Amino acid sequence: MSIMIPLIVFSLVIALVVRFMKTQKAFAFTVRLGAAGVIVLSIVYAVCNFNNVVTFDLSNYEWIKYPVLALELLITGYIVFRGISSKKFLVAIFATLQFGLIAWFELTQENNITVKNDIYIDKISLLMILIIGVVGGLICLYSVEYMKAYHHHHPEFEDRRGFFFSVLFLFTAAMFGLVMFNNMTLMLFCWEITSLSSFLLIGYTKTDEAVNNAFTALVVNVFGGLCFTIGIVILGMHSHVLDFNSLMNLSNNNTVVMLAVLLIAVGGLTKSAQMPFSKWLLGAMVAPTPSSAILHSSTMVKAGVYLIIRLAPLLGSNAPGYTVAFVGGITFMYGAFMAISQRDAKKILAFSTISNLGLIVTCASLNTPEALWAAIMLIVFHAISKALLFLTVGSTEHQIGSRDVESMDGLVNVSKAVSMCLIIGIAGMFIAPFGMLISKWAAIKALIDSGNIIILLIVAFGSTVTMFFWTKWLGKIIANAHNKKKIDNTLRFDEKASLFSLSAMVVIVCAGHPLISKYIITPYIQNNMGINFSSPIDPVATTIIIAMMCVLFILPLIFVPLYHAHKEKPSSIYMSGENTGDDESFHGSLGQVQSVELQNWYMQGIFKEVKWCSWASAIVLVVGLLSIVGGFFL
Amino acid sequence: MGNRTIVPFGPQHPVLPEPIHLDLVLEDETVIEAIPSIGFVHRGLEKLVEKKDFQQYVYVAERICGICSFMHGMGYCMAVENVMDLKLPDRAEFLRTIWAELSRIHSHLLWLGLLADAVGFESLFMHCWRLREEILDLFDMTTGGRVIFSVCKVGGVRKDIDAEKLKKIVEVLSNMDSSLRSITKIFLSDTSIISRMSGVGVLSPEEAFDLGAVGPMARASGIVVDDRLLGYGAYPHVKFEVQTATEGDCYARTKVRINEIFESISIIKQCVSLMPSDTAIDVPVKGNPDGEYFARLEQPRGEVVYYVKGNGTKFLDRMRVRTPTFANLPPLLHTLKGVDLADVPVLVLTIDPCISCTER
Amino acid sequence: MQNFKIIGKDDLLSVATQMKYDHYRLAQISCTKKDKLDLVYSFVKDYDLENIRIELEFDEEIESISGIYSYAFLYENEIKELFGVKIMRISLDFNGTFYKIKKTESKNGEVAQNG
Amino acid sequence: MSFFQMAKTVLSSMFKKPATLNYPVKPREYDPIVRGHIEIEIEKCIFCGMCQRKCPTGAIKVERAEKRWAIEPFDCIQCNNCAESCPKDCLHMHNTATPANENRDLIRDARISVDAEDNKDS
Amino acid sequence: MNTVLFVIIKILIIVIAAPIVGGLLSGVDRKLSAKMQRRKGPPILQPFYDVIKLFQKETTTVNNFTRFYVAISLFFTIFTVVLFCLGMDLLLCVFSFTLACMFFVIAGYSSYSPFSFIGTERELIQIMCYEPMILIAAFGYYEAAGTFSIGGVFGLSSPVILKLPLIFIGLTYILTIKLRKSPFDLSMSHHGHQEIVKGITTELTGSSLAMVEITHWYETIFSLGFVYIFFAYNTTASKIIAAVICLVVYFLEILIDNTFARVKWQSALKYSWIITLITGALNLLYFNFFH
Amino acid sequence: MNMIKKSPWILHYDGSSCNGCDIEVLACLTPLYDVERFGIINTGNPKHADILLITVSVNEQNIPVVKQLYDQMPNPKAVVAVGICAATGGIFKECYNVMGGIDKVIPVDVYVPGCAARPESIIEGVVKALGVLESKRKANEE
Repeated sequence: MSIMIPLIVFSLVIALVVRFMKTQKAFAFTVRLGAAGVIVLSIVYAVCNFNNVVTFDLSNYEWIKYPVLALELLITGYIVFRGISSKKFLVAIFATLQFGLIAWFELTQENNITVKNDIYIDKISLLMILIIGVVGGLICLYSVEYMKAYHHHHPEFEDRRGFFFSVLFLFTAAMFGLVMFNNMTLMLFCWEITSLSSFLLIGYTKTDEAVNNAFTALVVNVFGGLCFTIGIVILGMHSHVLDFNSLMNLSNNNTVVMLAVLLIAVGGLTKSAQMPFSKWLLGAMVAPTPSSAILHSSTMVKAGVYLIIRLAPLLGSNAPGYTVAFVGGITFMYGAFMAISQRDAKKILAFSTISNLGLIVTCASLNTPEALWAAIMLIVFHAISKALLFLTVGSTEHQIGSRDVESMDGLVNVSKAVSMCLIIGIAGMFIAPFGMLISKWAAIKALIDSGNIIILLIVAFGSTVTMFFWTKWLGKIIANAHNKKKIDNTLRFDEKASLFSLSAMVVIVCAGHPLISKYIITPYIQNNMGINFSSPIDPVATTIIIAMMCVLFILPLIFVPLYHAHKEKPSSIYMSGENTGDDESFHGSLGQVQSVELQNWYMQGIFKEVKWCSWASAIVLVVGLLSIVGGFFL
Repeated sequence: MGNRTIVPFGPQHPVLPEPIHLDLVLEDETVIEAIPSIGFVHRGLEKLVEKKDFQQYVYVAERICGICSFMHGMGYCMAVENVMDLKLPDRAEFLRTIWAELSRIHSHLLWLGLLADAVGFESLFMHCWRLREEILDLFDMTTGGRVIFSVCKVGGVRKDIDAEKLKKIVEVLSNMDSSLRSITKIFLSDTSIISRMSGVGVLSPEEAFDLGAVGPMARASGIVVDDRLLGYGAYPHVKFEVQTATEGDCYARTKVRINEIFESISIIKQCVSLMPSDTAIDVPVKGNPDGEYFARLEQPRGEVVYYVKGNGTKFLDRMRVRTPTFANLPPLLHTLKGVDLADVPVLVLTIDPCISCTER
Repeated sequence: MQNFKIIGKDDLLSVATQMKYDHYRLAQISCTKKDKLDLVYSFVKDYDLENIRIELEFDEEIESISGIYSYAFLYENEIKELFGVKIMRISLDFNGTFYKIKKTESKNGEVAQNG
Repeated sequence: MSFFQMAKTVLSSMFKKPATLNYPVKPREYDPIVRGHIEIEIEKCIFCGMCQRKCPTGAIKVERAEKRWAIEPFDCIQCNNCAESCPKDCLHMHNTATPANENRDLIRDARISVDAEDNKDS
Repeated sequence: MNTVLFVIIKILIIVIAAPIVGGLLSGVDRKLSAKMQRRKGPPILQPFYDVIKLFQKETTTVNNFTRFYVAISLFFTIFTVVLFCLGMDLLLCVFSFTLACMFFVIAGYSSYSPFSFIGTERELIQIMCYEPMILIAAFGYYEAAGTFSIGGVFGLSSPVILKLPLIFIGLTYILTIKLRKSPFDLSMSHHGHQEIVKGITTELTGSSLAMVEITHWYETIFSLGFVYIFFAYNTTASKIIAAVICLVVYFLEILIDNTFARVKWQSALKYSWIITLITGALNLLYFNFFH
Repeated sequence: MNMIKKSPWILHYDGSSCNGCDIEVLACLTPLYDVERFGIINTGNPKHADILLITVSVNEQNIPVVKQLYDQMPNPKAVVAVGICAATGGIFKECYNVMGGIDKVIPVDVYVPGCAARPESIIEGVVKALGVLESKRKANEE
């Protein structure tokens, strides 16, 4: 039990303490302390346990399931109460069903099942702990000043910061638990806490829209939880297995087991917002930015893919494997296509998150070493880059008063720091030597080798589209516009600290990806699959990539002195000869001075959200049904 | 607002042969609104009648526009001749008609070339202009000028075309026929061009009337109007058909103009064969114009209206010209809405704009 | 010789409406400035030309017919700018920026005489 | 669907001689009727001033007293009006254009001797 | 030590020879186009005259960064060509090439000039048009050659084209976009008259513009290199045939350039994706099921 | 080695013209005259151009445009005034809205006469302008 104390309990304590704080100073102190603690503890923990797999058996603590059940009852009660009072009966029904099922199962059926290693912390768990601890901690740190400014900008919302921070830390604790538990029932418990935190944070502002979206998220997540529960119950009753370690040893030819695996995978798909469940993630963007960053992009949605990675040994070339891979592929393309037509930065990030999670899901479900390597790499890079992007968008919003991509033109003239972070974040998401691309490369290799041509095609188109919307955003930021636009843009220490550390992490992790691969991912895969495996990117290519990276950072340094030595004659912009002189306006037709406005393309005619959403959902459902029918009953 | 692209289009712009300015409001690449601004070519030629006498003014009228230069001179002369009640010798009328129709061919070929250029088809542009040079050589041979002929005068024409040169004209036109047909066929049948023109800038007959379209623009929308049927010049003596189309889009306008080229060739051939043997090419002009008259004639771009008001002195009171492009601007602005930026040059071209005519 | 039908300025709108109803097209609007402003509206139906003349004092105002013939706004802006005819309620009024001619001249009324 | 409509024209053009006149290398021969610039036979001129009055651009200056006839070539629109109105038929339209010049104040004065004028042109 | 020296010399040769060949090809292109239009056309060396002139001219700039982005774009294009010619990983080449294109696009964005901006958006659309096909061609190559390494092509006993005929067709279609030939010269055209003036290069002058031109020469080499690896295998004759086929493809592109009107972006996107899907998917699926 | 003589790129601006000279400038590009033989390209973009070809005089509204275009051209640059209107205003000289020759707005290096100027004259004018460019470049270097 002792190993849980440092991480989970610390977070819980902070969550509890901060709930009853009132003043800004108190918040700042406690949250900073909490954030620093979480970061340090997770690093220390990771370093200490780096070379050994930590296992722990709770068989001596049989009683623990009663408090857990009680807490679950509490949660279910709360959800049912909120559901009924807001007339969202579906939520209440799902929650009740789930609790009934799990309570029945645990109280009457579970006794004859032996669970070994309730806690099992291997390399991938360790990696997740690091992500949750470091990225999550930085996000918490960031949120101190952010929330202060948030309430300053939005006086119309009730200031419930104590509650906000408290849920944030509660969630962190739950996430730690989620990645540590090997026992599925305990994992399910953490799973529900994360769903609940998500619900609470989305509804933070208590506006109608927020509450509605919160319920959408809850309904999907509780539905996922229900699927998860059914899966657990089936596994428990049919195969007498309740932990992942044993699950892996089951044969993947057994129809009932595979059905249970598919159900658990559906749970994972809901949490990671795959088609057709992806709508909730977009709604979640109404929440304050730190919660979007921590819950809806870097950690909580990763719980879904983490689950699928855990299930990976049972997936692969079978019906659930194909289904999940296909769902991931379609989601990847759908997310990328839809991001084109968005102009709200957070919406873009949300769609891109959905899209990338799709790719991760696809990779995880292929169950080949290369694919798994790619999936885990993607999780790492995505978590860092997305967290950075979300936080930077939050800062940008506070500086220019909008998170519309179109109003970010010339951001580089307004705030160098923020735009640098934004550029690094965007670059991290798709530009060649950066991390996401390396993982995508591995994913592509894995896809070709496993012969998934359809998904391969989807990836080819999806990545191209991805490039389109990121580049146009990047273009807006670096545009040489609105030189005169100056805004008071003092970044607070907390914001700076977290933005800069995340930016540095994007670069460092990318440059150091061979190390991550060598010391974390490869051992995990070797261990898990029992094969000899090395990084899919060959060393020469890795060297070239790192060289490219260095060049990208060195070239500007070479050019700077050259520029100072050789100044070009400034010239006005070509405006068909109608310039007024300030490069931002021209003489209009009616004799007025007309300012030039340049807006990116959104192609909303082609990329209609509703149309594509229904098509993608339909395809996913049809393929899912077909494969279930084909795989299980034929 | 704030979410739309607003860009200046012109006055200096590679696809605009002449300066005109449009404030283009775009969404993606679709034009939401186009507000025109003219005046870059406004010189004030109508007022120049007060400084040049009515005979000298022919040279100014010719320079209202360098493409349909001859037709401007001719229209002005027609108006003055009507005020002064002059009856021209038949040969002068036939010569004028030949030059007018040659001008039409040259103008339409020029336009076809520019159209090809606007849709990004450079080689076709080159071939069109190569053919056009053959017509210009005919001008060089018969009038001594490639662009501005200076052959019209009040009371007739200043140069005769002798039989040999008339034969040469027919010969050149006949030789051109096959290459002309193969070039124009490309415009009418090549899928890549059709995809740029078909369905772009559709103007229904009702809209064409409501917006006051004239010339090929109106004819392409199915309105049968051709001022040559008014019976000026030698047109009463020759047979020709008014070319119309029904689609009302850029493709229809191209089709109409291409058919007009062949119609013009036939008119010229008829004129040459019907050419009166009487050698008088002008009548003496006595006195000064007194009175007013509206002359209308069909330019390559459509109907031009000349209004002349004399007061008995050699300086006119008022000379007014309403050129076809002026009338075709409203349909242009109407059709610009909702097209792509890439279509803007194509659409601007399909009215065959002549800004120097428009602004004078 | 052609006919010029002289009407009063108040009849303009009704005459224009009638013309439009009869399917006439507005061929042009022109102005001649002597001791009075002499406005000529020409309407064309096929090959038929109708001219309508209105005589105005310099400071008299006249209604725009751009509500009836939408494309009249071009002609009206033109004569408004070049001759200083006071035309009211043009649908798209450039307010003297149609041709953007040199403004200094308009002070002494020079510009108002050209066109 | 018909693509490559142009291919025939384009490919056959490749094997034809270019239509290019090769102008500066090969001087252009003009038809005699072509209007290039006005020349005067000064010895025939009676300085009546008819050409000056008829000229639409006022390019011709005639000073009867000084027996001076001059033309501003950068004002002349080559309309041939002066030649047609000359009572003594001493003005002629030549078919070569005035050369392009870096200086536009190039008044051709008929009193200047022919040699000097040639020097000035070149 | 010797091998290192050898590689360095090789790189130098590639860096110097590629633009010369590219420039000559561009000169031939202009001459042939002129012939097709019944003109005499410029001298073959004209592209070099143009570029040298641009270097001799004054460089003006609308901001301090544009030229820098263009330079990076050039750098990575050279980098790509070097990687390609050294026979490295094909996918890496594609990625590095995309990076180069990206910097070019960013150069277009940075000026905040109307026509440059619209050109940039179109350029992005164009990248979106051709990128899937290039990726799929790389995938196909991997399946056919068993490796992503370009050098591996010379170890094959039969050319890749036999296994990827459809992908080759798709690739030649897409090359029209990369070589900026009509009908796909949306973003910046070599021809004079376009509705967006000169697209991305509108604001570039002097040496910046010259760099873009040189980038284009390298791009030409890279594009034709892609064609080359479809035909070359371990015989000497095949290498010569492959080079000849590259020239034939280039001629075909010139012919297409002169026989098509420019399409709009909608059609460009639609047709190139449809072609990509048909050729790429069919070929890959066929290959996967039968080999 | 000075390449500007081998690759002069032109920008054509049509002032308050009658179109006559403009279409002749365009005609220079076409097969019969084909100025691309001399490396001349009609760029349509002041920033790429070496020679500004202005056909015909300017009016009030054109003055800022012409100045702007001239300013945007990088050095060395030359201006060729095509047609007599561009030199003196020609037949439009007396119009109230015409300013007369281009040289009232920007310095002109070569004048091409003619109404309308013939393509041969225009080619001749451009060739003359090349000499001007050459000497301007030399002056710049010194």
